[in-house]
Amino acid sequence: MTSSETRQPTSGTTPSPESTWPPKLDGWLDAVARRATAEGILSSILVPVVSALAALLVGGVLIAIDGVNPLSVYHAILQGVFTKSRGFSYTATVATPLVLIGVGYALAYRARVFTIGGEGQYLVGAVAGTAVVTAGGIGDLPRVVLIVIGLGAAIVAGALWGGLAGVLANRFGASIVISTLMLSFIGDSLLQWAVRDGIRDPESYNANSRPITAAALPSFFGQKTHLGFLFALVLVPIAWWLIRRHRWGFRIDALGHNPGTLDANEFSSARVTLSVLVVAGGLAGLAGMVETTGVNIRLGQEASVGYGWDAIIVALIGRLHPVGVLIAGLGMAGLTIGFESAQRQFELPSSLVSLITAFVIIFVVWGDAIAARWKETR
Amino acid sequence: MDTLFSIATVEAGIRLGLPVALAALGAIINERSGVLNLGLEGMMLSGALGGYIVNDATGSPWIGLLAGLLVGALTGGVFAGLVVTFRTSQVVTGIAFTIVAIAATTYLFQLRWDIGELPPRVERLGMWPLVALTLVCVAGVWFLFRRTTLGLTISAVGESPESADALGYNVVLIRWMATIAGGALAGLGGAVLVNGPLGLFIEEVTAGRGWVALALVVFAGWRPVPAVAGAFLFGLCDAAQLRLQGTATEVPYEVFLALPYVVTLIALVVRARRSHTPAALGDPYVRGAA
Amino acid sequence: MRSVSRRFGETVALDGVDFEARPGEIHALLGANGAGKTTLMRILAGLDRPDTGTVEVFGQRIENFEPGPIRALGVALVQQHFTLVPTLTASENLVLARPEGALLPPGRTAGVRVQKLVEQFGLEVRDGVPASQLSVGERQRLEILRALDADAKILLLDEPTAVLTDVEAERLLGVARALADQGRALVVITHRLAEVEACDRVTVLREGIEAISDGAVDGYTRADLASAMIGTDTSGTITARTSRRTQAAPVCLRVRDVSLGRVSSLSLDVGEGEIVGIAGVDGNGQSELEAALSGRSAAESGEVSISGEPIAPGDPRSRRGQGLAYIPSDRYSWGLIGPMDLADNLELGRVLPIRPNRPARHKAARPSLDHWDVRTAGPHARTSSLSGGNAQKLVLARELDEHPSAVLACYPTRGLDPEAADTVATRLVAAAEAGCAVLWIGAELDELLAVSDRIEVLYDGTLFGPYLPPFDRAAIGLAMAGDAADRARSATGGEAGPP
Amino acid sequence: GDDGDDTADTAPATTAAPETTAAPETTAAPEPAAEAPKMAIIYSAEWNDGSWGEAAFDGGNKLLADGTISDVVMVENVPPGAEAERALRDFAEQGYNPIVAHSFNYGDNVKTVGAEFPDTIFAYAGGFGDVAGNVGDYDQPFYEASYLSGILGAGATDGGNVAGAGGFEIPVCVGMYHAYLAGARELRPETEGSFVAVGDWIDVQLAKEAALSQADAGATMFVGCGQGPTFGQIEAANDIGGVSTGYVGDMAALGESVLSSFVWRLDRVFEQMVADVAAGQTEARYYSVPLANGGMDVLISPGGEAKISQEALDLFDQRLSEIQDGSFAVPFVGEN
Ligand SMILES: Nc1ncnc2c1ncn2[C@@H]1O[C@H](COP(=O)(O)OP(=O)(O)OP(=O)(O)O)[C@@H](O)[C@H]1O
Ligand SMILES: Nc1ncnc2c1ncn2[C@@H]1O[C@H](COP(=O)(O)OP(=O)(O)OP(=O)(O)O)[C@@H](O)[C@H]1O
Ligand SMILES: [Mg+2]
Ligand SMILES: [Mg+2]
Repeated sequence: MTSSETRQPTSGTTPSPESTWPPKLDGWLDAVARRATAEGILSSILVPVVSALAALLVGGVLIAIDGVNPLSVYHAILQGVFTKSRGFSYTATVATPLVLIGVGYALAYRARVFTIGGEGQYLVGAVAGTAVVTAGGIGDLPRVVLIVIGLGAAIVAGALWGGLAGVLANRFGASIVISTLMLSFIGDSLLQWAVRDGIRDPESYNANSRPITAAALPSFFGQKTHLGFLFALVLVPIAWWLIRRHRWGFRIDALGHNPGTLDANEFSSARVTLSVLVVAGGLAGLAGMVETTGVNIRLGQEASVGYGWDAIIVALIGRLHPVGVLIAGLGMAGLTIGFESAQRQFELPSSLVSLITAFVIIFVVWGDAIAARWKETR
Repeated sequence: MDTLFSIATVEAGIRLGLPVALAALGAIINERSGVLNLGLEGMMLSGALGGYIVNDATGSPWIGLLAGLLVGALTGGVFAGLVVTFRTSQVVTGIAFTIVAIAATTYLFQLRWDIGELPPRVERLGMWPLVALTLVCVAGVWFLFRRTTLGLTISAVGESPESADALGYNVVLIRWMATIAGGALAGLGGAVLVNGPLGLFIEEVTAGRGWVALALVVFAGWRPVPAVAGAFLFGLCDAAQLRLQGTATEVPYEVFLALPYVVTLIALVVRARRSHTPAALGDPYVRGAA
Repeated sequence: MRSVSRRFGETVALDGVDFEARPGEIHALLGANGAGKTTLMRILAGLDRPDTGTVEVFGQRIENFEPGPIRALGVALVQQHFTLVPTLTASENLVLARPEGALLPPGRTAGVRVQKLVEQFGLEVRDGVPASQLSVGERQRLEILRALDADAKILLLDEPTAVLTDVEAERLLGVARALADQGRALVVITHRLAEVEACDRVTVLREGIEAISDGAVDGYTRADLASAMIGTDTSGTITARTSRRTQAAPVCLRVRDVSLGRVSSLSLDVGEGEIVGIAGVDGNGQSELEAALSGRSAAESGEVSISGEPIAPGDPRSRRGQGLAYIPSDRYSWGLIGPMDLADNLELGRVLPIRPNRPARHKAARPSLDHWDVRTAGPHARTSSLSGGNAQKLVLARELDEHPSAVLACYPTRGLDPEAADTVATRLVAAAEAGCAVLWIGAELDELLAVSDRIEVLYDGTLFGPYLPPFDRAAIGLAMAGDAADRARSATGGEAGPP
Repeated sequence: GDDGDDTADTAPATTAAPETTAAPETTAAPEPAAEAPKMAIIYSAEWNDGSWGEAAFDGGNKLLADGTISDVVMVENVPPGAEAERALRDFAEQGYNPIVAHSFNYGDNVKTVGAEFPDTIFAYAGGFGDVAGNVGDYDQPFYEASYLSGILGAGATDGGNVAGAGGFEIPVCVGMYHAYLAGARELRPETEGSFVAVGDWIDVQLAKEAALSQADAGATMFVGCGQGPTFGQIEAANDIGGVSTGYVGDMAALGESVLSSFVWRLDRVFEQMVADVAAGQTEARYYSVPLANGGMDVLISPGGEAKISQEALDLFDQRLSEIQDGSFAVPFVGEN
């Protein structure tokens, strides 16, 4: 068998003379994860909400400095999400890739597999899926078939891109944070080449793929929201069930808590690492294709809008729990939509808006850290 | 083809490599102490803006460089406060930090030069003083890790913080210092970009050089000399790539965009476990938790 | 140290302990696992702070419990676990501990410093290779050298001999004596009563309270100390088996020419119903043997099989299917998942593709927990909340409940109190008597003597033996110290049988 | 205007006027007719780029100041794709008409949203006559100005080749380069040239090195396309003492090498759209305002004239008037 190749780099040879208990932890992440399982649902909601509010407060000062009344801006944000006719469907649309990628991240982070490669997997998935559905001779297939093979190709491509990081980690001990970061940049270059040359629409003036109209995702509930949101909604309970009731979910958690024990008693931790990277990659790839076929008409140079990065934050704020990811994804999407709307209304500088959104992220992370420390000292 | 193998190509490679080399040196100090710095791009960009504004105000590119260094150090301090003292996730904080820096520099830049005002050209430094500066920095970093107790201490903190702690070293303080130093060099790199032969700032002027620098650090196995050599190598690749476009060679230029990252991945694989990754890279330190 | 107390949550590690170390003396600190010895020393070294109580060093009251200033007063602690920086060489580790200015000394000067220390104290270490490549003994010696290099007036040694051979341990105590004679104060933590005799004074801790406080060593017999440690009169060993197997049984666990790391070409058979003890000092290949036999790592060559079927490395579920139970040496690294609940831990290795819901899982776990007397709040409790003994019982419950055909038990009593250790041993003996092949890798010879049908000594990756009952304790002890290996080496034929 | 003396045009004052912020002028503007159209513009980068973005910003504000429109709303940094569609739709719903999407990457987005609002006129910067129903396109006849710059460039240098650069190899950029080369060849037929795609629209340093590599190969005349590439070309020309060209905006301030710039008079383009809307039109057009119709001003930088040979200046004037009266058409070559 191939087991000698897949075994953990550290196993066996240099055991510690003393058992360390509890095992070394990334304290902050552990605090986050622990709260997801047991202690205080309240604090898991309270901390991010209070932190986000604090960030918005600071943002409000900046808005006021810019000469606009922050209260009316925040009012416009709420309006943009809750009262504008398409507020909800926009929010759902933006949340879709965030949740799809975020659930993948959540699974990986539960296993303490620190991938940050969602963006690259998303792009690679979009490129592969688009390549397949815009390939010559395939356009005559029925729409359903086209959609399925397009999404399938995207999932496979994303999974391979993620799996590559897993193979590098298992075989060569390459750091997953670093390799997935590299693979994200490489994925972007791949996209640039693909739309400029590889799968370019020869008719198009600009660097674009052919239109994917034949494989466009239908919308559902007669809404502006495309079917992809349904995928995200379905994925959440599936992921939850996997974590709670499936062997694979058990292994993921076991890997996160103690790879040595998993290895010695249940399953090769290297293979669980690989599998979780493959699944997270596949979900990110799916997100890429869902966005291309659900929202856009074709794949262009600007396909990288950063969902793969934002989803990291969504996964963490969502406490690595699928339901949490859904809520955080919707929250983040709502913030995006609301700010967009307010930005249009008040003609705010775009840099100010991105500054405030970035503050929200930092404050939430910071708030978590403060809460964790406070818990520690008690 | 003769233009390809000319002194000019080499010089172009050096110019392109300088800012990246400095940022990579910063990241080395920073990461050898165990702090992963995904905020590097943001620190570079902050240093670039700081250097530009001060150069514009004082008319001295050297003071501009100093300002870039200080602004970089300041960003390093803020980052250290979050990840070292508050022990926030280094990955998320780093990414968010870069987002903040891009937004903040754009915002400030636009606040300073409103629409309709072209950003002024500032006094510039030639390539050779900057080469000298970079060589001084690389020698300094090399010296720090090879010849000084402080360097040994930083490495020890990145390798085994509990050991350093038990010996009475202040892990938090050393990580603070290393992160500030890392930010300072990254900021200097940004300032060198705008106060060097370019003499200009525009939004996101660093254009991803911080990420290349991060890749280089891994590629170089956290050693200063290979990192700087790598920076110049990639600079040379870019310079050559631009010169190749006229000729018949049809390598897509996206290959060159991806080159630093591909080579880093290959380096991760080829040098496998000898990659000298600081063992505690990315782990916050809490006494007694291990 | 005066009435020092320290609590960790519910655990009271120290409860009003007084402690003194005097110049020119070696002070032995004894206590069962978890008695609070390490905590006391960590406080004295500034790595931890007392909740109440005071600490004075040379008459100076410590207010600021930080390692730096206390080191400066001349207190050096050699911790129970290694604190060398693994990537640095011996000389670099020394420089890190006591820099001579802002610049590093040139390579040669640093090397000379190591050499001087080695000669001065007779503790041999290699320079020029990263500490991670040194042997356990070398690392321990380097730790001590590093402490001595600081010219410590008060030297605290936390279980320095635990990983050393007897010969090495004896040498170390000799060094300790020489240091005391130079006027230093030494504190040595140990579990070996024999070593106490080489000390001047003794303090015994039991559950955070002094059972013997600062007594002269001469005033106590070993039995006194042992009973002070464990609080009963039993001398702390496991009840010996009344009957042993004598006939050869059909081979169940077969090890053929296995090589991995330090272990080279090792062969061994364990028959059905037989307990084979592997004696030896830690670091002679036990961990590699454990890794290879448990299937955690693939052997570099050779084969392990159960009833003729080879064990597939990296596939614990099939190992379990073949009937090999595995009690790991380090239950927290290889046996249990602390943050998961007890029921989940019982399921390890036999999780169904689709698991029942949580209440059903908890219900299913209950009988097993009751049967093994795992004292806990219930199947929903986090495994990390278990005490050492109960954690071990949980491992046993999982591993032995399915009537395995072979058991690989690695230090199964490590960290347990005598009563718990006895329970574990009894259960393993019962398993053997039910026909199970048991391979018991142990460190405490008395324990192995009590339970084994046959003992082999592992020294430097090679087995010496077998030794059969009635056991010759002295011969086995010598073999553990490498005597048998020496003789085998000198006799070219390589005759390594029992005397 | 000290610089805009060569175009037969009305008010070149807008080109470098910093005082064009929207808010104060909204109130100060002559009271517009209540039914004057409201215009919206979205852009994929920042307005404050001294070039493409600023041209639209100025154009919109000029119409507002003129009272041609009653309101203008402008949003920057809207990436093409979903967000662009949200912005377009929002503006259409609020009754903005016409709606301008100021990047060639918005094509799909305007078509999608345009189909939902058949009574609103949309236009995007496609630049190749991509018109369908209420969705129009507007021209970027930069190559015409570039041709004239080429004449000036050749007249200000003793020899050497033409260097063209763009972020990517897109027709507008390539067309500018070829027109410049053709202009230069009018004076010096032996002139050669090269075009380089930097691979990025914002990386100035890389762009400058690209230009320097062309200088090494003998270029003395530089023409850039896109902010980063243009800044890079100008910087390189400054360094080697060559001549360069400002791109969509007066860039004389960026260095002594900037011989001429051209300003894109987008108010002229927007005017056409607004006029269509005011006339109740719902069919969009290819809004083309070539140089001949005042769609662009070619500005010779202060002090630039002194460097240019009289022959070149004469030819420049001649070609300019020929272009304006339609007797000469600058050839467009969109592919390299
Ligand atoms: N950081 C900590 N957090 C919680 N409990 C702790 C901590 N450190 C020690 N303890 C507990 O305090 C008690 C005393 O521990 P200590 O390490 O001092 O024992 P010891 O006498 O050195 O034991 P051993 O012989 O096993 O080394 C134990 O119950 C231990 O679990
Ligand atoms: N590092 C630790 N962190 C938190 N709690 C701990 C730690 N170590 C021990 N404990 C707690 O302290 C209690 C006593 O643990 P310890 O292992 O010292 O028990 P013990 O007396 O040795 O029991 P046993 O005889 O079963 O081994 C347990 O309830 C355990 O949960
Ligand atoms: Mg201890
Ligand atoms: Mg115990």
